[in-house]
Amino acid sequence: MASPATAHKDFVKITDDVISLDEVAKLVRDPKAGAISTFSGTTRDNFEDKEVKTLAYEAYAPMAEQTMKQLINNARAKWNDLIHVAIYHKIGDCPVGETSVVIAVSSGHRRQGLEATAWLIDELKVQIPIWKKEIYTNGGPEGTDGGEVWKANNTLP
Amino acid sequence: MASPATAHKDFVKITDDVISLDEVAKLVRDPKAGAISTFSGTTRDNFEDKEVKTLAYEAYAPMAEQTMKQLINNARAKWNDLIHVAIYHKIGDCPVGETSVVIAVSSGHRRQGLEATAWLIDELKVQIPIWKKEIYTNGGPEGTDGGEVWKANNTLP
Amino acid sequence: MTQKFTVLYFASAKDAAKTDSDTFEWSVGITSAALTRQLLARHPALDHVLKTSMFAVNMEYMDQDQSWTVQPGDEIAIIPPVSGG
Amino acid sequence: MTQKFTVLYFASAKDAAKTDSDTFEWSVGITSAALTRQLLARHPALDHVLKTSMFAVNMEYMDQDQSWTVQPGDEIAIIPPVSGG
Repeated sequence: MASPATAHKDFVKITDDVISLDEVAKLVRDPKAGAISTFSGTTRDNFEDKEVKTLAYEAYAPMAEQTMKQLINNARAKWNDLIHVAIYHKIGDCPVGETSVVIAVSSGHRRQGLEATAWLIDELKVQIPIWKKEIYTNGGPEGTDGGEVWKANNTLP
Repeated sequence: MASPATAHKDFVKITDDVISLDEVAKLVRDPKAGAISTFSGTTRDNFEDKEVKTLAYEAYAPMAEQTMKQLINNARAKWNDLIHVAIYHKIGDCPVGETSVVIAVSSGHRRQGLEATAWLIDELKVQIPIWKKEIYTNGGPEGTDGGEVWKANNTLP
Repeated sequence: MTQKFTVLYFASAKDAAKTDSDTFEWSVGITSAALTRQLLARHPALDHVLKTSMFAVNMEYMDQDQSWTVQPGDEIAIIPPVSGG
Repeated sequence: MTQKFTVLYFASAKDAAKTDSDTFEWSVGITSAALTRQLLARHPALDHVLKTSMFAVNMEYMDQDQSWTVQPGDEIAIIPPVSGG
């Protein structure tokens, strides 16, 4: 006899703190899981040839967390093999190389977890009320401001 | 001007040690990366209703590492946005809940990294000379041996 | 007692309104169209932003093609195109 | 000097052969078919395993439909169906 089925848990968080992939992945560990899939978004140093100094994220935090939960519910309706799901998103400054978002999904077998992870990040980018401002260096003397702009995610990945 | 392009790095390892997801994911970090995708295989407590006590992995280690490198080369030929790729596989005992394999891929944008991660674990399971022995408990008195069997991956995910 | 509702501004809407929230006095039957007029009367700079934004009412996105009526105590948010991830 | 080649056994092949490797003396022109016969002569219990296994020579999988010739010093491995991951 295998041990009894685990209750499925969802973890969503908008946070000022640095996000640790290990910490988020640990939330979804389970003896019933054969697979843990994760996606981390990290700040790239460039956007269309402009050098990015840092990103700043802002969120409508309570709605963002509520919408993340709805997103997870929708994922569970599409993929019945998911066990636990965690979505963490940083707000505030997110310098080059740092992690802005982590999605972690445990599943009995790998296929559904991998698919759900890809789907969740796609949907997060169009549905969750979070905004990114890119702050550029202009390539001039150190400290010169290269401007900043609120981004909009296009719908293509 | 964005900083110069990074050399792409591959990391492959067959190891007796516990695998840390964070450690493997850190290997692929890069200022040019907007995405880090990972897959971890973990030991499930059951297989077709039999309770799994532990798994033991064995590898033809030098060939496994060489074949992993070839696999990464093939992935790079299919997806040109990949930056660094790491594949770590544990050998020896791998109790329930522990990680047997981690794949981590950094990419400029998310789509190719997610696809390559799913492809790499699929191919690893059919190509890499690593073998898993499942050791069962039989549900009887504690410590009773429920037998053991060398598994073969079927080709379906 | 005067009844009120709150409007929250985020990202480019906050930059245009130069504040992150406003309180409006509620009047019976105020519709989304009337709300838009009130917003523009207070913050003309929102004109451009509102064209590409969604409304959320009590943390639920509203259907952009349907009119709705503000209720007292509602928390209404201007949601410019999102860019999380 | 006698020339040799090595055969490695893994997983179920190791269980059947009750060892993880053997050394064979190389003779000119020995083919994969002749190697199989030598393996079975030494370890009859390998019969079942060999039916589902692949050969690797110097860490490269060999095409199962093509014959090949063992070279002195080759490291040959019996690769039962793999199950990593």
